[in-house]
Amino acid sequence: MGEDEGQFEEVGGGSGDDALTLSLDGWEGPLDLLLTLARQQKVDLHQISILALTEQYIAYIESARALKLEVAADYLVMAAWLAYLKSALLLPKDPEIDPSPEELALRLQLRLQRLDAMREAGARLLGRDRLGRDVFARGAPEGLRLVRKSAWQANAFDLYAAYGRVRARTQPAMHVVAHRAVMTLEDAIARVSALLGQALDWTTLEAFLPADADPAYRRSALASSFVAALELARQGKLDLSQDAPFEDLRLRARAA
Amino acid sequence: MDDYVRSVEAALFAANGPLSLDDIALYAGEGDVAAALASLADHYAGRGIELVERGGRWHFQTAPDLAHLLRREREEPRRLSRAATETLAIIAYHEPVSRAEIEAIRGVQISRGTLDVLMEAGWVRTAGRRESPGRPLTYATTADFLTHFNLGSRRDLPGIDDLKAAGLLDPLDEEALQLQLESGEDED
Amino acid sequence: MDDYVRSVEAALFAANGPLSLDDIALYAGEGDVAAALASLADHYAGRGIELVERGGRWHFQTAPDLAHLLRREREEPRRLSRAATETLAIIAYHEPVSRAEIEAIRGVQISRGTLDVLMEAGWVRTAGRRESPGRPLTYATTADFLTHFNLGSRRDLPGIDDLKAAGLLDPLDEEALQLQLESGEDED
Repeated sequence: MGEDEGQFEEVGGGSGDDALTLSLDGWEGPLDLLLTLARQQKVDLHQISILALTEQYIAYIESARALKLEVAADYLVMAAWLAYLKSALLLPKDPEIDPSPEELALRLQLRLQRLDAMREAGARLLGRDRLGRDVFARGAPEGLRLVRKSAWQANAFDLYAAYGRVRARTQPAMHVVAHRAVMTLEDAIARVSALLGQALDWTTLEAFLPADADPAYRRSALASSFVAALELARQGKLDLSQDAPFEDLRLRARAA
Repeated sequence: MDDYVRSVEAALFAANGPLSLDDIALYAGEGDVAAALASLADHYAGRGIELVERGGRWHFQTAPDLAHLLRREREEPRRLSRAATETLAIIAYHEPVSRAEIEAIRGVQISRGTLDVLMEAGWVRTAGRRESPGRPLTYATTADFLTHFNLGSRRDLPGIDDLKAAGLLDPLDEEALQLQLESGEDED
Repeated sequence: MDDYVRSVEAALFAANGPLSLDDIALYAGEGDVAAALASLADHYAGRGIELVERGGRWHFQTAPDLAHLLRREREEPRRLSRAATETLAIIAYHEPVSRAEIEAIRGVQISRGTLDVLMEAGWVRTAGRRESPGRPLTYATTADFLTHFNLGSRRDLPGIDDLKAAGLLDPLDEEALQLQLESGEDED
């Protein structure tokens, strides 16, 4: 990670001075700064003195502020948290506090170890024999190609059915209207008029229909008789009544 | 294995193109390039890869007898569309027939792709131009068509009477559907 | 030489990239792919070219000890920033891992571009959502990552066993995420 060396440049031209140049731009967040400071202690991260580290960090941030460098909020939050941790570590133990300051210090240490481990893993990863840099695939492969070809499927029946379909569709067709049994309006008027004379009280429209007729003829008779009833009502020959929509329609001869 | 031969092998493998003896020496360093190449050519003889020289340049290539592996064809069954089936049937019954005639018989235009599909399937071929105004191209079926549909010759195609007897000339489904709607409420 | 082994050799040699067992069978045809691969790997061991498996896919590549000959300048195929390198390492060692977990380990938010760079390189992919509050999207490495960094599998990641034993790869507990919040930009 040569490009990062700049951030670790020591003041005093390699005199062994532990102070870091005061620039906050180079750090990847407060944890990164903490880890770098921890590395300055030149001991295994397991044995790091959290107390010393805390003091270093706070001192670093304070000198940055003294120099009126802009310090991002998260660095300040970390500084405040570390100041709290430091005082908690120095004060007599209070069993009420959970987690204990020692536990918090341990967690911070673990976080530093984790970040350090990943930083080192990243460096080791980049240092491996990498394809295209250290090891090479074949420079000019012929390439493999999979050509998809359609195997068209149709059977003889499909073919004949298709031809039949075409012929049936395009042959001139003669349309014949099928004969249907129909009761004309005239017939219906005559029939309703005649039957009305026999019914003195309210009678449903259905009662005027031919009882024995086939269903198709019955429907035609119903439609024609209905229109006939309207016509006769218009002529003042009968009264119509219906209790509610779709209820039975009833007819009665109008009193002369 | 000789380290120099290894280096020549790797250089040839990784190269973007055939390498001359000088090119090889540039990578593998000074050594008996010719001997290394001879040793490699010998080693790869009969394998799936071979070392070949073309105009003083050397490169590895896939053994020519395995070239078919590089371009695999995979057949995917696909059902002929309704339009294509109808077009094929019209050609079979009326050949040689022009595109305009096919469309007149179908009563529907045919898209460009439809005839292409039938030709790709190997069932239809062009059958010359008709000596009539516009000299339209005509189409006919192929021997493969007869084979695929199990026909000895075009005379084996069922005639109109056969189709009628099989119910294939009955009114279209649409009309049957219409009738059914009209009588819908009645119990059948 | 066994014809099937020759075919597998030719297919791997001609391919533009690593091939899975299924890919190989597609081109070389049906056969004992695993046995053919074992025989080839054995044959090429110690030569200038070797056959390697990376994440279940096989390819030929030049022997690593010849890197100094073939590498004209030690130029990184893709120069990674420090943030991208750390993020890649965290994903590789912890996968599947959410963005929040990556940020908790690094102690800093990751900028939009960092994950994009890794995904564009083809080394990182999204790996579904975790069934936990907020259903965070997780990230994992790809087969191309293993290929590029010459890793047979994630078990070959440098030092992964030691890190695991030291508990440094344990899932982050809530307290660690909590600490992240405390030291993060937001104070809520």
